[in-house]
Amino acid sequence: MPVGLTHYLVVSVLLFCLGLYAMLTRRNAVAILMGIELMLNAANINLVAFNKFVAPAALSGQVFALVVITLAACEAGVGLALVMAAYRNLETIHVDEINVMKW
Amino acid sequence: MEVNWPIEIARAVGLAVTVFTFLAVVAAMLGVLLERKIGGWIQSRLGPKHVGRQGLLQTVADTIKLLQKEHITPQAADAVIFNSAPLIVAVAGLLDWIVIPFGVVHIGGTAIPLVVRDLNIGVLFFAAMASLTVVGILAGGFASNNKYSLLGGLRSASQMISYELPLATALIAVAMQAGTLSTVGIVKAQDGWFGSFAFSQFPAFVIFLIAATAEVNRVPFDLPEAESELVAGYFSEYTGMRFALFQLGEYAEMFAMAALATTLFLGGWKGPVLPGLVWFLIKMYAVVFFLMWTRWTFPRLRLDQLLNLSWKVLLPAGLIWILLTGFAITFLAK
Amino acid sequence: MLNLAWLIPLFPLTAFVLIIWRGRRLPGEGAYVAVAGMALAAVMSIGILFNMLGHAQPIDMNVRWMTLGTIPLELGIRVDQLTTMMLLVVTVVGSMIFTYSIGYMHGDPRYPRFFAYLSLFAFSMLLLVLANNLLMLYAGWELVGLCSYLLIGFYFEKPSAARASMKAFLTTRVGDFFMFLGILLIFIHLGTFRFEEIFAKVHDGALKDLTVGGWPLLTVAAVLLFGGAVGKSAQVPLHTWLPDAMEGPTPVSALIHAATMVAAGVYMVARTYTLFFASGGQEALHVVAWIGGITALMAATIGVVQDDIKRVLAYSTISQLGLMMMGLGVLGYTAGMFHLMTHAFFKALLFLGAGSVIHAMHTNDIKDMGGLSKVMPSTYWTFLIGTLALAGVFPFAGFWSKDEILLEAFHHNTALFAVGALTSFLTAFYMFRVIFYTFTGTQRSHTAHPHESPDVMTRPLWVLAIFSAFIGLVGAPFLGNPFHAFIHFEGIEAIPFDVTLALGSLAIAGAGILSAAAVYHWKVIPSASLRRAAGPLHTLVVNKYYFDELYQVVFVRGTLWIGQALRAFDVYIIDMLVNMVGLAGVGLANLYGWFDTHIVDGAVNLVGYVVGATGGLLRYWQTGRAQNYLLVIALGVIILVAVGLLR
Amino acid sequence: MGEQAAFIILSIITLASAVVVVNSNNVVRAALALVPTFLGVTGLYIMLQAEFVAGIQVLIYAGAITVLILFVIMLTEGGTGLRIRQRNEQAPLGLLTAAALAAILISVLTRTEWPKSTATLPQYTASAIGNTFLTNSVLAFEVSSLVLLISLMGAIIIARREK
Repeated sequence: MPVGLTHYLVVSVLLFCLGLYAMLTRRNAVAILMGIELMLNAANINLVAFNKFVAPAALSGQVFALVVITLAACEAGVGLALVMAAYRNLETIHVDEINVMKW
Repeated sequence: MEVNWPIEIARAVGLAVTVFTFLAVVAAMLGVLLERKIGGWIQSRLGPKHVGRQGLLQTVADTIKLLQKEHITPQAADAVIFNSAPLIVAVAGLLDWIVIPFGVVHIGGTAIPLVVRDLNIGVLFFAAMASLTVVGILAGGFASNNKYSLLGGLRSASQMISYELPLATALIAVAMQAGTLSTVGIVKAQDGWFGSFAFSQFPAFVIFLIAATAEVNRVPFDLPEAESELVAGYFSEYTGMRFALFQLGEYAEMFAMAALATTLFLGGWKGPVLPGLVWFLIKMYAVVFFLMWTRWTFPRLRLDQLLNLSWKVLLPAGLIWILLTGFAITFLAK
Repeated sequence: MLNLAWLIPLFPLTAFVLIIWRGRRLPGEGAYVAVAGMALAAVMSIGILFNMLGHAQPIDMNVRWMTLGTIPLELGIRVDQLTTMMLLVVTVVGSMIFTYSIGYMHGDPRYPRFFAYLSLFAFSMLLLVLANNLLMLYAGWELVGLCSYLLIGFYFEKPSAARASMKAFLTTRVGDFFMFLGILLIFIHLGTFRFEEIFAKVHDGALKDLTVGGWPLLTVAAVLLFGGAVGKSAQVPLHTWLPDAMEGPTPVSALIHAATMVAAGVYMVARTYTLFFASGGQEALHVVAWIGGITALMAATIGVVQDDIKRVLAYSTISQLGLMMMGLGVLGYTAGMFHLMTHAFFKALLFLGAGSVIHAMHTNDIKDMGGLSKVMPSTYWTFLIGTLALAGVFPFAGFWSKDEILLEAFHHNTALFAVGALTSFLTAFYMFRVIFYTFTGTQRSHTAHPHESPDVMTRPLWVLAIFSAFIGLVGAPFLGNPFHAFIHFEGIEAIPFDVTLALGSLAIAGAGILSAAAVYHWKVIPSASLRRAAGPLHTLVVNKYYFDELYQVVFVRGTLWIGQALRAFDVYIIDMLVNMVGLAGVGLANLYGWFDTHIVDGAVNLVGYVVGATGGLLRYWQTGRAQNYLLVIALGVIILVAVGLLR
Repeated sequence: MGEQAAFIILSIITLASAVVVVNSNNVVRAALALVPTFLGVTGLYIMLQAEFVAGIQVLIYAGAITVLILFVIMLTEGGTGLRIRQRNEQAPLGLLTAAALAAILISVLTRTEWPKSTATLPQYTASAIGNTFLTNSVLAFEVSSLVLLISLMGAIIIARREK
């Protein structure tokens, strides 16, 4: 059986759910960001795979994969800056301990 | 496009082994010797003199010594990361060589470039591999569980991330003029002595040389390993072969940068009379000599000066140069 | 060459900018730059003169500056014979005075600034002279006024100088206001600022039948314009600023208050002479002539009793300006302009000579001087030449021009001829009074140690002396009166030279000189007895006809009184109204405050309480942790997809 | 045959190291495990003939984002969090949810008939991507560059020490 679209999608789903798991359960904000990166990668695999198997001529899948990578870089930069700021001001990066807005 | 995977992998491994062995052993060892000799020459000393004729075998002796030494893993270190970090650096440094074309051979009228893989994203590949080194350095610096190592690792990370951008701008400008990302294609696009991009892309050349020096952590940008401040920075806890691997990775990286400079700006293997490989080596060693020259001439920069140079000088200059190149391509060439 | 005339004002302007910018770092601390700018302008002006003598056509150049609505505002220059003469006077006399200032102002703490102001002044004056429309002329006019303010108040540490500059500025502003009204009047009715178009339209009979408040419009406009000239040229009743303006440095007095700026008024009247000439029955010209005549005589009488050398010259200036106005008023267009030119040279000379004397003596009072002819020969001889020229002695410059004015007056208005003759007599008298007090006899001050001034000051004196001596020959009848051929007004017949009258005027001047000599040199008649004989007239003259006091009472006190009255109105009526409004507001606010605290706040508090209570119940649903929410979202997705699959 | 082998190896590398990322109690190890994950995904891209995307993936993800994450870890807690609880109290439920979602999604995927195309990708995609970016997808290009700029400024402002 040649490697087809579904195989890639399954890998992508597994990667996505691993990322989701990290997001749901990790306490460390940086670890949550890493989970998000995994999910974005999973989405990118989808985009590139669909591009190859469904619409090879248009290349929009690869284009949007690149856009997603760009946005991931932005997200990582801003997210990590937020983590830094939180660490400086609250001395913790555990999301369940950050509760200054809670009454 | 169907790919015959086993053959492909076997071919890659075979080429890699030969080329890497050559590079690792010959180029790096020769490089160390060269470095010490040139340093001695510039500082009016003799350099290594005792092992072999005129100290020619000094590096061999050093290597043997390093191989024999005990490998020590500090107790407080994170052993897995500590032990794998030199490998990352060395492998990333060697992977750069995949896209470097050394020359060209003529077989039955067709010219076959001497390159491991002529990737159509060659330059991008090079930049990607070069950027991997920093992961190893950061990991090594962290895993040593030593303040100096950690500081060296952090400095290295900020420095390499900062200088990757001007380096990329220089690469982009060249790729724009050549119209391709393939290294072979870029060499082919340079025609004759004055067709080499060192002339038409002079600002990019300058930016590339500065950024490359910083990227391989050499003086005057050697803050991550600054002996006098950080006791060799991220590899101060390393001994024996792993220390040698770090060194190997660095020298491989430095030679790779020199080779890329040769490919992108100096016309690669092209040149009259002599075979392509010889020309390539001449040019590459000229760049290597230049790098060594700067190392023994300039003092080290301060960290803020280093970052200012990258973000406030090189990056804007690179972006402006890309803009100008774009204008030139759009309005002058047609 | 004429096409490049617009460059002339730019030289001093460049000098001004350079000096303001670089100041003391320039060669000669800026002085050389200023002199160079002026000299270049002078060279170009001389070039233009030769072009005009070579019968070049006058030119009129325009550029559009901006458009206000549909009204185009233009910048333009006009170079004709009149302009050429003024350019020559301004630049040549200006160059001399600039050079002289290098020596006179030496060591002043604000030396570069002085030259910057001088250059700015020269620029403004040249702009005024070159203007081809009323708007630009007005701009130059006001700039000149500004420079005059700055330069009179140059020693602003002295309260008197500061006051004098203020006075000059405000007094001339009164005249400028009238002039502005005149310009607007003309513009509203003719729709253009350009002289050429205005003159053409007036010549074609426009405005002829229009009236303003029962007066013929043309006359009103001309008289309003003349109002500006009255202010700028210090005619009665706006002359009081000029004597006070002597607080400025002497070169400034020479440049602004003798040679050029005050001549701007005369120039303006000459420039717009068509309007005056066309006014019904030449009424406007009669106004000009009588104002000029009264000014001339009045200032001359005051000049006789002044002891301050610069004030004597100032009153002499007023008197001579009055004479020019009178000349213009009695249809002596050429004569007035001729006198303007000669006067510029010899009055500048006299002022600079006076400056030289003051430089040596450190006092202005002629009664403290005496016997200076031996100590300062150059100053003495040049001053004497200037005096002779002013007194109108053959063959010096003043003789020819003054004689022409008297000739015109004799032919057109005999009463004014008498005024002019009396003025001439008085002029000769008071000028030689100065000469005798200052240069002859023995020195009366024992503290001063006079010495001759440096070359950089005496050389301009000699140049101006040569001009003063011989410039009059351009109007000499035995040379064919080339000046008349150069500048004349279409429609006025030239009046032939009259030897008898010339001899008469010479005799009047001689009489003035002799009587001065009798009183002050030979002392045949003691001056004290003269004072007694004059009686109340002397008191009147010494107090300058009480003009300053009159203005003090009428305008200053009046303004203060009005201010007091307005203040009382403000304090007692307006403030009371405001206070009442305030009280009413406070009362209303109290009422509203009660409403606010008890009813509005009650409602708000009720809402708040209800929301708080509900929130207290609901807040247990909100953990505030994103991961909980995310889990719920994921579960929701699972349920949705599962439902979709099972359906 | 070789293709399947490559795919399986790459998938295993990717997923295994992703499991390390998710599971490791040592944040630094988790971050370092991101590198093989990303490289595995890169391999998948190469198999999908998206060389350019692969290059960018290595450059941005492995080279930049990982380093950034490591950097921040070292500036905040470093490796000191080993003895701290790394998971919150909803870990079992989260695991269950993720697994359920994976199962459901896979079942959906395998049932769906994708509208497959027989066309092939262009040989050299870099320039084609460039053209697409400046023609059809120019809006995405512009927006992402704007987002980049703004996030650059935002990151600087947020992370800067207040005076």
